Amino acid sequence: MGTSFGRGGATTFQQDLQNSDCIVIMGSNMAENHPVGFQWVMEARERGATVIHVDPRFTRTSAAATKHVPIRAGSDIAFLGGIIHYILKNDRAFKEYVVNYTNGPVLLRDDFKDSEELDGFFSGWHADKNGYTHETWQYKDMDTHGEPPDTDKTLQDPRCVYQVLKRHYARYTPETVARICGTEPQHVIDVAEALCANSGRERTSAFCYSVAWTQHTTGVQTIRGAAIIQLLLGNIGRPGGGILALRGHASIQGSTDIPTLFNILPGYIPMPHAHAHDDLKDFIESEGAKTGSWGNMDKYIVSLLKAWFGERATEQNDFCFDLLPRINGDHSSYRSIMGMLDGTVKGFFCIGENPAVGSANSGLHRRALANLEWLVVRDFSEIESASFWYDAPEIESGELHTESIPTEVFWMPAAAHAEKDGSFTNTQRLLQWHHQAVEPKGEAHSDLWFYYHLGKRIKEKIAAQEEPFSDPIAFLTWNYPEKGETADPDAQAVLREINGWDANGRALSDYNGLKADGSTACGCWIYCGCFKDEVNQTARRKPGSEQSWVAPEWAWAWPANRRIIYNRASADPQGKPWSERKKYVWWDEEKAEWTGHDVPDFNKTKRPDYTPEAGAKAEDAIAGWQPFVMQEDGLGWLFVPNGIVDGPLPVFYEPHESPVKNALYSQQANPCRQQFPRTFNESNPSPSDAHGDVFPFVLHTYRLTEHHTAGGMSRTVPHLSELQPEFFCEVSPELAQLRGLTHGDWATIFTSRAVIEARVMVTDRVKPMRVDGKTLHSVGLPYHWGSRGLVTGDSANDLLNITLDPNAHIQETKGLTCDIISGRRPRGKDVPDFMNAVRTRSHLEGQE
Amino acid sequence: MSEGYYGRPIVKPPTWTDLIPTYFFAGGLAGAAATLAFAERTARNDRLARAMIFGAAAGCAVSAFCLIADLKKPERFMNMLRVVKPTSPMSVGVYIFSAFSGSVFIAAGSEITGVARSAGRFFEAIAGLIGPVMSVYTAVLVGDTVMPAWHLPRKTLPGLFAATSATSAGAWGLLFASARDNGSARRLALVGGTAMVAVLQALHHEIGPAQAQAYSKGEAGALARSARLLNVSGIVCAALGKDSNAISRIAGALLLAGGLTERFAVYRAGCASAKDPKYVLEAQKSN
Amino acid sequence: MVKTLCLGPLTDEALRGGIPGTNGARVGKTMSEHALWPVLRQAGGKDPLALGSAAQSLRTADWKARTDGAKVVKSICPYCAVGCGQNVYVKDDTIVQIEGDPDSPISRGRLCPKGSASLSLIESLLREYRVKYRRPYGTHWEELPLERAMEMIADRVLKTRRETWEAKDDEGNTLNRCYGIAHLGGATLDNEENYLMKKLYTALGVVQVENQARL
Amino acid sequence: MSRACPEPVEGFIDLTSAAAESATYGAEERDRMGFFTDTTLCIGCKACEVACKEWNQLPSDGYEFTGESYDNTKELSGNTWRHVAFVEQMEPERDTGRWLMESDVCKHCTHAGCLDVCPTGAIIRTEFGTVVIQDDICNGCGYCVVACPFGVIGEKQEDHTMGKCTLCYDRLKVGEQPACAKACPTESIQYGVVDELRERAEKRLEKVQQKFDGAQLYLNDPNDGVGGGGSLFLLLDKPQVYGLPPNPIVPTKDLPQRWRTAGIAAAALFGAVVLCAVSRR
Repeated sequence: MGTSFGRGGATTFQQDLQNSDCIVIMGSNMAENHPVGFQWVMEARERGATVIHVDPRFTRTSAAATKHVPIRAGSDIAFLGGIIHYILKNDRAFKEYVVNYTNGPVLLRDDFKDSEELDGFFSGWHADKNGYTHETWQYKDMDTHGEPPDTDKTLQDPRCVYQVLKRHYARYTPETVARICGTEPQHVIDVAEALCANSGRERTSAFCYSVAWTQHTTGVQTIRGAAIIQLLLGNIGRPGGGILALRGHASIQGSTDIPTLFNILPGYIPMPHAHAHDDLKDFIESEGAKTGSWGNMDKYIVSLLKAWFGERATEQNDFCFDLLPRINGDHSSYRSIMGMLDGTVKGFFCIGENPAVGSANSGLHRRALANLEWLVVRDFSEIESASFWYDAPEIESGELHTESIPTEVFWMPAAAHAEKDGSFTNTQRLLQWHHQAVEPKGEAHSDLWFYYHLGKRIKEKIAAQEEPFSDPIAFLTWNYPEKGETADPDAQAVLREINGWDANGRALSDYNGLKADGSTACGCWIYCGCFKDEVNQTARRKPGSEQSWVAPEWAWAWPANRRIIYNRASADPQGKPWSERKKYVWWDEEKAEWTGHDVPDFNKTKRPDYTPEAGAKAEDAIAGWQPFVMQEDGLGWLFVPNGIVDGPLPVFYEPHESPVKNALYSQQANPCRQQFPRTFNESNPSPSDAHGDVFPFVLHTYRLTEHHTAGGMSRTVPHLSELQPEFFCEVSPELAQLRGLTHGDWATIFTSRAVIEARVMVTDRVKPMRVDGKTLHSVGLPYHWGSRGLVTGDSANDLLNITLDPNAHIQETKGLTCDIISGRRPRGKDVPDFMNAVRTRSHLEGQE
Repeated sequence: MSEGYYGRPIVKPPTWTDLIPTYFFAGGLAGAAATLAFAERTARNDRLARAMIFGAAAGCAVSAFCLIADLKKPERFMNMLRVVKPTSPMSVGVYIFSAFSGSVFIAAGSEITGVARSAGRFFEAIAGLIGPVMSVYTAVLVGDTVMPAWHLPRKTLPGLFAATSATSAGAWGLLFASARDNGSARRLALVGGTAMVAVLQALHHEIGPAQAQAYSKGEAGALARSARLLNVSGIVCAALGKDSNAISRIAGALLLAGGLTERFAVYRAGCASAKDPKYVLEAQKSN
Repeated sequence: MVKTLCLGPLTDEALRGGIPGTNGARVGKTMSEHALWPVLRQAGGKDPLALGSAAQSLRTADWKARTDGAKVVKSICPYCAVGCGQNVYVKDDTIVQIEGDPDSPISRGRLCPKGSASLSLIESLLREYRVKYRRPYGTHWEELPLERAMEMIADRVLKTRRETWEAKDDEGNTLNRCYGIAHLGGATLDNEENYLMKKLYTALGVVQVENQARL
Repeated sequence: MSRACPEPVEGFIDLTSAAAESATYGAEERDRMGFFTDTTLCIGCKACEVACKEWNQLPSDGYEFTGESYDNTKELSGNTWRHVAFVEQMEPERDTGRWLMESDVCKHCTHAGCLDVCPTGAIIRTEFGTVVIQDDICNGCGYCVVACPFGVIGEKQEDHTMGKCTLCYDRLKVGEQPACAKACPTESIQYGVVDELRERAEKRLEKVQQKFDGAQLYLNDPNDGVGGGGSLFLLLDKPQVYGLPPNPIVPTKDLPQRWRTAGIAAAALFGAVVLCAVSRR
């Protein structure tokens, strides 16, 4: 979404779903995984909204929806393409919105070639580098950076984005899409029509998605597909519209905003790159933008450096920019795992996460953990990532031996949420403070305590001895008030640093107050304002019943407490609401400011007819009718010229492992996908390969309401464990018959990575698909189990392969291939024998 | 899919153990025995009266044990006396049983020790009068449940309990009194035993063939068939063995076993009618 | 007279059995009324069938929600990202209940099964409270004092950092990083925790910092 | 005040209506409270089951995979006071269908069999018109178990008393709603004054009847065999599909006749004994 609209967060908030006239839930099992958020979908349904669930399985979400459309796992881009095809072919786009708020009218370079012309590739493909260069994807005549591009407001020019889009999607007809997705053409038409009928001035539609979109080798492009639909139909920035990303962990949005991610610094500032950024100036020039909010990159990065290095960061020393480490490629967790296997990564912190059962190809992860020098695991109980050295399946099978595992393991007890102060950022970008209720028992401490005291110790040690490159540690500001006997650092003080302060040390009230001269400090510019007026805004708890439905005084949302972002688009170009029914933010001519139910996501006093002067910088370069203030051109991007590696438009590719051939292009899978071919991470052959029929069934993994992720927070809880006590696989009666599977009995499921067993759940809710004239069966696996806890079982993640989306480096878990047979799996030494036979059968020995 | 919800019971079978049918047996025996004791005493047949009051006492002792031991919290047995609940046959039954067994124990104690003879006779009379209620109230108790096999035979189940009690009491007399003295007991056993067969027939008729399966199939059916065999042979022996102590005793033993088995048959039928939802569904269809 | 009518074995347990939070506080009227043998209360006329008040025990009469009078601490559910509001009820430094916060405009007091089980998560019998240590090639867990563990971890970090420090790449570009340490986790943690982690790791030169956002 | 007017049942049972029983609390009597469980809103999340167990501090009922759709709780029991039933009804083409989900609970009947038969007074009608087992009194006789037409009550294995939903009596006393209703994310479980819930249920049925085939109310009729429930349900199929009795009747309904028949049988027994004793001479 970042590439389409400018920010990576959900564009709307959960309560706003009640205003939707049509909700499409796709790539998400919202009723099961976000039941409490789902109340707003039910609210909309009861008000008469159409609720559509597009999903391979008939789930609890499908049961509550007004329509369920089954499609094959991994065919989402084709389905979304079918909707776009329908909108364009029948001229159903919200033209006024498209012409003014999106880059639909913008002309592209003449040398741009679409994937339709190059059989699955765009222009700029370099087979030798397995990647694209982006020059040909640029706007026409944009050699001078920052000048407004050429446009055709009639949308007729064959080089304009709108026409390019039309040609790109010409082949995604309902019939073709239905053939790819294994569904009926009428379903495609019905969903498209429901969206079109419920969009426009008077009505709005929303999309909800989760990891069944992101966990694909084409994850980012799938979301792009929805973004294109929502921009064409004019549903972004408006009440009841938007795209709601539903995230699965309490602070997963927060851990991206304040990233525990390799490639960004707080507030989505890129990590400096080894080649590109020599000094601060270079960095700001190459990573910032001239126009739009990223035009203020200097203010954001300098304030961050001031927050981190305090007095030691001065204009003379580039505010210590040189002290930041540099990245030079992918350093995501899967890369680190390979590093552990190769011996380059020696120490590992595993904090509230359980890769030994929770990560894709968890067997490979366990082997990696067994090759470390030291490992720190912090959790509530002894999870599989701490116990692998004596109870991993590989120990049982004799592939690993406890006595030969060098890893030194520190397991440390962590504090639970009610035992510490802090804030979570939820799925709608809302920071909510949770207060400490009791002290944690024994040696349990918050992770804040752990990192604070670890940092303190390291700083002391550095002061006492010679270390290479000790300055960043020595200079690092690390002064937080300590509380009580346990010397817990004050979490509010940390939040205040995140918020930042001005030259006088007063808490800043929003990011417009940030300076590039080193007079302000701010730990995360998008969170600036969360400690406004020296008040912890995230702890605000004015009851929802005592305020408007937007509830602006409950906690605090980034950016600047806005609940729907890009909300300038809820008014027409002149600043008037599109309709009375969908009124949200509008221009008040009398007061000469933007006003409405939410904080306007726009310069409050910028007139709707404001036209930037030539050479205007940053936000001044955004016109009064351009709602997407983060983008350089202030527009929603139907076509993405920058910031995405695998193409400016979504293209349908088969999953990395698929039992069928790509019906649209001879290019089978995403050519840019990131692969890690090696022993224990072999890929199942797909049809174009030899032996593509060895793994004939589609495998996908998912969660159940009753458990949480890999089970670390639910398999220890009796009241949850009893509700779903055993690992099971969901199969259709047809597949059960084909493979002789008995309901309630055991089945053995295997890929080229692993073999596991599960109880069989034969259900009519799973339907074999007809894909391109061929019957396709699927095996569904909830992935909550492991070797420890009140209820145990094999880990579905053992089966997965590590192959990633090239943009987000997210693995494909929602569409792989497998085989299934009746009965229990081999045990002990028989496991490697079985796996060798499987690998031989699929001729994988030489794959490394 | 099986009937109802995955074939699961709609109503719950009893949490009771086999002590409960044993109680029905012992309590029923005690009730009828006390009445026979009273009747024989009035008829000046002290020997049979003595055997019967001891039979009643033995039945009461077993009953008391079964009742208390079957509680999941026996230490709270006394909570039964917290309230008097006319809506609860068990509450009513507890007071019936208390009055009855109290009277029986006094009468039997007096009979053994010779102490307070007149009081003993008085309480024996009381026990004799309460006896039939003691024998039959358990039919109300089980009838007042939602087990179709117990709930539906509204008219016949008390009769079955009365007949079974009579048979068992008579059998006790056959077993523990000499052929010379046990004429009344023999007649009671014959009348009761015959009535049992007839009432069972009527019971099947009352609840209809679908519901009667609870009585005729499975463990309940097997028990019922055994009970019938025991009863019929007991009746034959009782009829033939008028002058033989040995045959009388055999008859007594057969009929006691038959009565006990019949109690278990009825008990199991009730459980079976709860475990398979078809009985509840069938019953509520016709309602 | 009343005393003799108290059926010892019947009411003893009821008298003793207080539930947490009620502290045996009993109003005189309740005491005398409920201590009376229920049969007599029945005879009193209001409830002749003993289906209502006459059969009520003393404990029942005093029975009140354990959250009554507890301190309410405002919290947020630790499971998924819906962000439901939670009220944590505390008595005598112990959490007695966690349930939905009706004030939250997102959740309106509701919780899913996981959120509803938050207290069981915190109080899980499988939770542990002492550091455990497994030495290289070890076959069992050992005890290790927290202080010692912290010291050892700090030493390991610096040692690995020293050993795997990358100042420049092959082409002479600055790297300034430690490639021998990696981190995983953060999506279940607080923003403040993520912030300190990222800050410390970046200062250490650790770039391989990742969390569930990608998983 | 809740004054449902049930059809008179014979004999002394006339007196046993929820209202009459609540009235024994005199001035402390409250409106009759209950549940309306609207299955058209249920998403089968089982929050009710967990919230109930957390509040009432009930243990798990064991970790057994049933294969009965997503229901591993199986039934209401001594330790499970809310139970979500799952019934899969897919259309023949299987693109769509219904997945029925229903959160079952104690019905808090107007004529409650368990309450009637409890010999110790452990089960009482409260001032809220609800039916509660007092676990400090219950001696585990088990009579209530077999007197419940819905199979609600079971033994609590740890303390050997019988257990079932109390409608969170302790919470009601301090003005809180029951834990399950509070947790329910989609308002499938609604708590309120029974009379109002009945009205709401009627209106809701009217609204959903066109949309949901087979929608029907369950236990909303004060003239049914249990005098109507304190827990009402809106179902999408026949009650038995969810494991509910289609036509439940309180077992005590014909108790007076039973005593009468038993009296005749006892008299016959007495007569038979006397006859046997007399016929010798």
